[in-house]
Amino acid sequence: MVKRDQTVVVRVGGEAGEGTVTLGELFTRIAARAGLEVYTFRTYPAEIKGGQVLFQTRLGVKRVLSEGDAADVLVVMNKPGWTENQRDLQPRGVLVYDPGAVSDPDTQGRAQFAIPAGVIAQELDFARGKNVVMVGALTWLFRLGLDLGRDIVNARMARHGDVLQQNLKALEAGYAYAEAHYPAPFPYALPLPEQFEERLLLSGAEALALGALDGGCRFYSGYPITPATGVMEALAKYLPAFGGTMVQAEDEIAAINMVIGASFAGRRSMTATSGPGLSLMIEALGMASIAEIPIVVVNVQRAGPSTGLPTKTSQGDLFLTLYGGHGDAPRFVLAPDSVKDCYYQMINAFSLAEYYQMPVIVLSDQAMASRVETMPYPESSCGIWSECLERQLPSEAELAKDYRRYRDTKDGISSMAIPGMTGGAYLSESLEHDVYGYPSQTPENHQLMMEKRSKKVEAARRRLAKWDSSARRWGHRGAKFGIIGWGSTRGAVREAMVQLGEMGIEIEAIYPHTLLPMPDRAVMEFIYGKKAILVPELNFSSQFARMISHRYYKQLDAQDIHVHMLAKEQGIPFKISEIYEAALEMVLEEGGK
Amino acid sequence: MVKRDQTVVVRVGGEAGEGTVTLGELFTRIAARAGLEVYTFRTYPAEIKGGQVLFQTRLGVKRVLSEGDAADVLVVMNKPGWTENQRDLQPRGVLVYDPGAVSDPDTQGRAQFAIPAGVIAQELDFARGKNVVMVGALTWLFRLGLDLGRDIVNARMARHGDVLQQNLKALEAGYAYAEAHYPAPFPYALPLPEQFEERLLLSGAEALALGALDGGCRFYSGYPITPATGVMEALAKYLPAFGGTMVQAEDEIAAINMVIGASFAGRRSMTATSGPGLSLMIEALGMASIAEIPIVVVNVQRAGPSTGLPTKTSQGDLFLTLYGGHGDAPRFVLAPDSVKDCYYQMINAFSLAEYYQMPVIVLSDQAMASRVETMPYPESSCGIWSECLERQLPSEAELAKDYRRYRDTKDGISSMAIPGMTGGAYLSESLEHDVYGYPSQTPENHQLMMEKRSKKVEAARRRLAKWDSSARRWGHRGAKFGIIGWGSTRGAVREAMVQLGEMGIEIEAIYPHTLLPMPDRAVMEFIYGKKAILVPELNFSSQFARMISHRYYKQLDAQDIHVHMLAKEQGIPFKISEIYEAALEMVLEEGGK
Amino acid sequence: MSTRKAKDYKSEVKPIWCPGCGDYAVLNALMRAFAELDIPQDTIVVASGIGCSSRFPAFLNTFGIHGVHGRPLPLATGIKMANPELTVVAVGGDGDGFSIGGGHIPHAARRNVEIPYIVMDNSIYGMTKGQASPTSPEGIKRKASPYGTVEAPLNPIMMALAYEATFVARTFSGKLKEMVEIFMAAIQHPGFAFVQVLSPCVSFLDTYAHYREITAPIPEDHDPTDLLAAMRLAQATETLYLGIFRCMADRPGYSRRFQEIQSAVHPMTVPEVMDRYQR
Amino acid sequence: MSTRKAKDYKSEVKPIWCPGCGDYAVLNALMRAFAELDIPQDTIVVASGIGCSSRFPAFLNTFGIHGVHGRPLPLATGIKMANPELTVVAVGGDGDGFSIGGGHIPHAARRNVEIPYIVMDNSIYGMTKGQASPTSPEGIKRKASPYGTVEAPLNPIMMALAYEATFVARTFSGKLKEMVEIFMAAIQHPGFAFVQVLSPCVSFLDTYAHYREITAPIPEDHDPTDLLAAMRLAQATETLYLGIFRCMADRPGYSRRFQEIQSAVHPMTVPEVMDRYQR
Ligand SMILES: Cc1ncc(C[n+]2csc(CCOP(=O)(O)OP(=O)(O)O)c2C)c(N)n1
Ligand SMILES: Cc1ncc(C[n+]2csc(CCOP(=O)(O)OP(=O)(O)O)c2C)c(N)n1
Ligand code: SF4
Ligand code: SF4
Ligand SMILES: [Mg+2]
Ligand SMILES: [Mg+2]
Repeated sequence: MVKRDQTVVVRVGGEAGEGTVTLGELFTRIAARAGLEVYTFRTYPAEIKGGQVLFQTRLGVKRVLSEGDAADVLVVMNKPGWTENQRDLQPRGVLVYDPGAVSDPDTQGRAQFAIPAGVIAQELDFARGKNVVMVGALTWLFRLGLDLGRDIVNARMARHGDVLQQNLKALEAGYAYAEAHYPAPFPYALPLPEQFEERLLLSGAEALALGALDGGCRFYSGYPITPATGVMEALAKYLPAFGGTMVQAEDEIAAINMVIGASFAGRRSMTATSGPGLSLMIEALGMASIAEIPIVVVNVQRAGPSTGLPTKTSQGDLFLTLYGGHGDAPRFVLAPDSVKDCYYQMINAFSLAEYYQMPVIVLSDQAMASRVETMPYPESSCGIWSECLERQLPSEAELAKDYRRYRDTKDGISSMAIPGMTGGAYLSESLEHDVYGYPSQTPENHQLMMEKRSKKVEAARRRLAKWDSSARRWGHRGAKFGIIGWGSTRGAVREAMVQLGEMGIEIEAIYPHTLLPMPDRAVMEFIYGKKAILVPELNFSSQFARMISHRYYKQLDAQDIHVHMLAKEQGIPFKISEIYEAALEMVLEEGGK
Repeated sequence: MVKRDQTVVVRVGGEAGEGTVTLGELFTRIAARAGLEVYTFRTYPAEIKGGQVLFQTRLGVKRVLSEGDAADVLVVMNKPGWTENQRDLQPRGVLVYDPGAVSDPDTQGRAQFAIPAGVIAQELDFARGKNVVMVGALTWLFRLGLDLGRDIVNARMARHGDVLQQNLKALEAGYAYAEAHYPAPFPYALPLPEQFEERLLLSGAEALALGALDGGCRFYSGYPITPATGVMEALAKYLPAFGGTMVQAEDEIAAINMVIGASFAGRRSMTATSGPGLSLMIEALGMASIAEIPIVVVNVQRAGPSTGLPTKTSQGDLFLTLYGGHGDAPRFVLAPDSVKDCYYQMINAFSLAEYYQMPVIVLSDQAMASRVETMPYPESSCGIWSECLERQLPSEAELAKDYRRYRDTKDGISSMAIPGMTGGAYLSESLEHDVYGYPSQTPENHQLMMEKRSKKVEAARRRLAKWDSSARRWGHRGAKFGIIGWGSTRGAVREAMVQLGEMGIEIEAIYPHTLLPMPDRAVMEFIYGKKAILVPELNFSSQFARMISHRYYKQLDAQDIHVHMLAKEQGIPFKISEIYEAALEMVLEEGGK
Repeated sequence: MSTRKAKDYKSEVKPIWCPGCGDYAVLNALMRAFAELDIPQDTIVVASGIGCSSRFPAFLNTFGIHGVHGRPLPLATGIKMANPELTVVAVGGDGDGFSIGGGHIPHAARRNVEIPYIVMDNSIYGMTKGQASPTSPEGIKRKASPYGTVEAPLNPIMMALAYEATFVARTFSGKLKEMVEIFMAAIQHPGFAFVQVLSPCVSFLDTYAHYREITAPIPEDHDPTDLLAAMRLAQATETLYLGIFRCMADRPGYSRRFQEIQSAVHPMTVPEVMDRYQR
Repeated sequence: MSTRKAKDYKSEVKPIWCPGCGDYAVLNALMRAFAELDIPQDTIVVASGIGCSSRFPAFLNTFGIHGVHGRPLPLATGIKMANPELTVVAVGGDGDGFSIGGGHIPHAARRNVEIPYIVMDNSIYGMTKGQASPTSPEGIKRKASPYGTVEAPLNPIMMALAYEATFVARTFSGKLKEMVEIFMAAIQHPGFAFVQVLSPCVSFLDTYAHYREITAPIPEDHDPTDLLAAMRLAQATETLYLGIFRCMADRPGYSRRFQEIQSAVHPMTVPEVMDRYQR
């Protein structure tokens, strides 16, 4: 049995059409129900149905930070599942396999657990159920308890009413077979906690949706796009229960314009999309910016450019998000770095959008949106990681006389009347406009309004400097080496840092959660005194590293801090080892720890 | 009479509906025909028809560099024409006015030339002709010759057949009135050159269109948008005469996709648009990038964001142009800096697009597109300012067997088969693809293809380093103070530098013509040894200055060169004095010349 | 009886339109319709795109939103869904609506969202100085079509009918009274109401005289629930029929449908949603 | 006689489609039509958008362009105008064509550009795993519409007729022979040819049996030049008629029209153009 502070990586390889993903998901849920923390990852085949997939789940008694690299337990349901994954089975790992699919795999001495899932399923007259047979076997091997297994199968497969009983039988048969043939303790079974706090088991997409609900979102319009569709599906389900509405639009341009309309009419509103959709929304983003209409746009990044690799992950949309707009169109950009953070940053996104009357883009990515993680129940929606701010409505006095929607103010924020408010009627303009909203073309007015809008960014920068959540920092305070990253690479970075720590290498990391405005003070404090920093990111042109080295060039240069870029654009997340090695290399190059 | 090396600024103020712009244009053309160099500027009223306009034309015997600041001659056709422009009449300037519109203007001692254009026109029973009466008067005052005036009216007003005679009479009457009442030499008449080379009189939009024709453009699709429509109109006229086609699309998305289709099918193809349209084209730009299809997109910038100020000028789309795309989607960006340069850069744009099989964006702006300039006849289309490159087609050997459209090569350029070529059939893909064009999702292939595409940018960077046209440099070689700018601000900068030179201040300027890839060597050479550089630009957030100071921070910092930002976003061009003052301030701040 | 007058809906902004532009009549007619129906200014939102016609909301005293080119329908849909109590009117031009925005009409129609959509169709791009629009007559010569256009004009009424819009009407700037009536009916219609207004552009394609000649009221015996009959009327191009081609009030509107869903669903709190995701 | 066989048009790429997907039949039918017409592979371009159906060009041995979502028609138009000699076919799905790309169809129709446009209509978004599409039946429940959709389906045939497309047809993946014939006619049509293929998605909305039941050939006596008669047939939803609703070959195609303009215009050189701008 492994130790309490260890984690176990279970990888399943098999055909998508044959329930491989379901296998992984059921097993993950049973493990989570048993009190373990989980963190998953999966690949997507090119085929619409069928094709080879890999489902990986990492289990731990304590919080799991990433999906892990090498597999401790490899579960194989077909031949390619073995050939494609064998090199990733760690030296002391074990193989669990269906001997009907792979005969006599050469595991070079590693332990083997043969589960004839196909045969067992056939005996039950339920050939399709071989994946659930395997779930049963794993439930035994990991000693998760048959009852829990039954609960999960009951809950997850209820919709397929007639086959539920067959699935339960398959589970039991797999369990019984494994119990009978492998009674010895399983080397990778984790000690199950006797008591544990309740946890949520959420995908990143679901976390974004739930955070949005908590942030007060009541209108959603979107157009289906991989990998963002999950956000729409979750909100389609729950919004009506909150008196809200989800409209499937005819395209992304319609979606964002509906969102603008709904927000203009007083509702907290959002859309979610991915690269191609975001590109189509650029024009309307500028409209939200100039007309000062609060909207939230989630961009679940996938690998690009163009249609690119729709089911693969990337962080390649950073520049588009920061700079994509004709003219100078201010906006905010947030970057959650874990499933849990997706939840909180959505609350922040709505706070910032509403308070500053601006478009806010939340950057997630395919890997973070589709993986499932256990996370603690969120604290009250306005807790340490988020602040709840409201849209400023006009006072009665303002409405009573000469209401000026775009009044210039110290922080650029002017009150926004909502249709239906007596005395509030005004024109919301995509043209440059005067304080009333009426078109104006004078040089003086244009400059005034450009300044008004940009003052809001500066005001937000000041506020965000006080937010804990605007940047997260961990590791050895004051270490000579640093890592600056953003978004979903955080898990691999954290784990690599643990390993580096074990090697005696002190290192510290910072992950800004707002990329626009950047939490400059926090970053500059972090940089201070460093010898070198590593900037890992999943894109081709080192967008973030360029932004960091440009933005802080004075500090970096004055103190002779070297920036090491680590860019990877292959459609897949970082391996822990890639971060580890790059950090090690940085340390060595810079003359050791 | 003014001197040969001086210029004269003539400003006309009046109602748009009453032919004020026609007045300015006719006068400009007569002056040009008389051998003078001209450079114009005009404003646009908010109203669709009518409204107050200002038309400015600057005349010189030598090349005129900008529209100039204060007026030497103010021509006033209505009351606001006087009240709105009087402060811009220089102390020794003169007023030419219709006393029927403004009675007894207080010119504080400056000379007045009253021309009762309205009354004269009414006497001719042709009230509408008062603007042409004024043209006649100006033709006398500037001693341009009545015959020339007749020629121009004949040529420009031929279309309005029946009123042509009336217009000619109006011209003559105005001429006669002025001759009779103001026989003394006019203080701002320029010495007319006796011999002069033939010149073209082109608007920036026309220059873009003619350059495109010369660059081999044979397909255009676009959607009307101010201030880019002129490009479409010129090409609509001429393309059929070159066997080409201009399709007015239903929107910008259709336009750019048609352009992609036409280029895929083997034609040099382009579109032109402005900010809102470019924002809509971002998705398809990425498609051209990943599928490696040569296209040229002209962006005639207007003041933004969103619908913004459609008839006002700006350089606010730089960031969108450089960074606007999801994923890393390589492209080129060119920035002509004069009407003449618009011509040449279009040839370069097609060369780069075709040779490197990439999207090329050409950045112009409202001021440069709508103004009219005299320019020398272009030298042969592939002269010093441009290189003529062709699309690489597959060899017979390649086509004979196993043609690989996206073969990886040293410089990333692979041959492109054209539909109709036997053996050339391939798939052009917006998904990531393998060397044949077929979709591929593997990490290795994605990385390979990202590298292939980016190699083309590096290859172009190497080539461009050898182009004279990739950056233009002038002023005192090796001066301690520099100006780096781009695009249409060049005229004002050149003139300010002349004035600074007269003050004994040595200064040098560089204007890169390719902004992506940047001509780094030229810029770094330029920077070398400077004390400070001024970066003037027409946008709010100092986009270019940020790019320059970020990109060259090592050089700037190492040599302690200070970057002075001069950003203006008011919808109007720089005044010469603004550049002059900012440069002077830089010099003083940095401890004098 | 109505307490509000047409002029009570007027803003201080002077229209930028050319003297004689058809859009003035549309503005007057809509203000009158609002007044007749006595709708409080602050409960009205007029959403538009970009174009001469789309400048509309600035001249009104109601809430207005002047969006980007071609998107008045998505804007209006968002507004209506956010607050179904509001009177939401979408307006725009033929370029805005049938060219760049043409993809949105079928969807507004199939949603049957409770919005009158008034298209001021002058068969030209006025704002950008006279290019051919999707409804321009074939062969029209302009700077951008010096050899004459070769595209056939679209038939907006036929299109709206093909989308099965539940209210489809045509009117003409030269007929103020009829226009007011049609606008009133469109505003009161409990679904998507498509109104084409023949609204001449005196500067770039003056069609007043032509329309005066060839327009005629829809025959009295026309049954506005008969789709094919409406299509037959729409097919006529020698005579342009004015009036209500189609009116079907039986299909509930989009915001109504969502309200039904909302009231059928059990209300939830965020913690209740979370419990569904308990591991 | 044709020297080419259907299989000569096949690429080496194995379709990613689910077994049983209606799109296989469309692929086969188009290859057969190409073969029957004996069109050289290298003179054909197939342009598509994004979706299961839009993966089409990869499975062919011809030139292909797999563009962005919803834009096969602009792509194909550009190709055809650049080189009218080519056989250019646009293909896509119902989401691609009627949702995001819906704004392009009226314009392709009014241009009458010589392109067959084959829409594989499965009334669902296949690629993104089963959301409702513009032609989905009302009330359909999916993850993105858990309470059932409230939008009415569009009628693509009626729409194409309203746009006065000069060729409008419907066919069904279950009728290979008829499909081949319609594709041949569409390819040979000298203008825009709109073809709706009922092509079931076996994974997210299996309609094979349903379509087998409710489809019927267009009555033999139908006059394909009679627009209103075609609309009457298109209006029927209890019976889905298969065949050619409309065919008008008298209007010259778009690239023809431009060729006419080109030959009427005097050819020019760049210096000649410049001379027009001499000061
Ligand atoms: C995305 C975008 N493309 C183009 C334009 C330029 N534009 C402004 S108005 C207009 C056409 C307006 O025509 P229409 O809708 O018929 O209105 P009208 O002026 O005739 O009333 C165009 C193309 C724009 N503002 N935005
Ligand atoms: C701009 C953009 N938005 C959304 C998507 C995601 N997407 C891919 S295919 C598709 C729908 C395809 O439906 P359909 O055209 O009916 O094709 P089918 O898969 O049913 O054959 C969508 C929405 C995309 N690729 N690009
Ligand atoms: S240009 Fe035409 S549409 Fe525009 S305001 Fe003038 S008359 Fe009206
Ligand atoms: S999901 Fe549907 S449309 Fe897509 S390949 Fe499968 S059956 Fe065909
Ligand atoms: Mg119009
Ligand atoms: Mg479909």
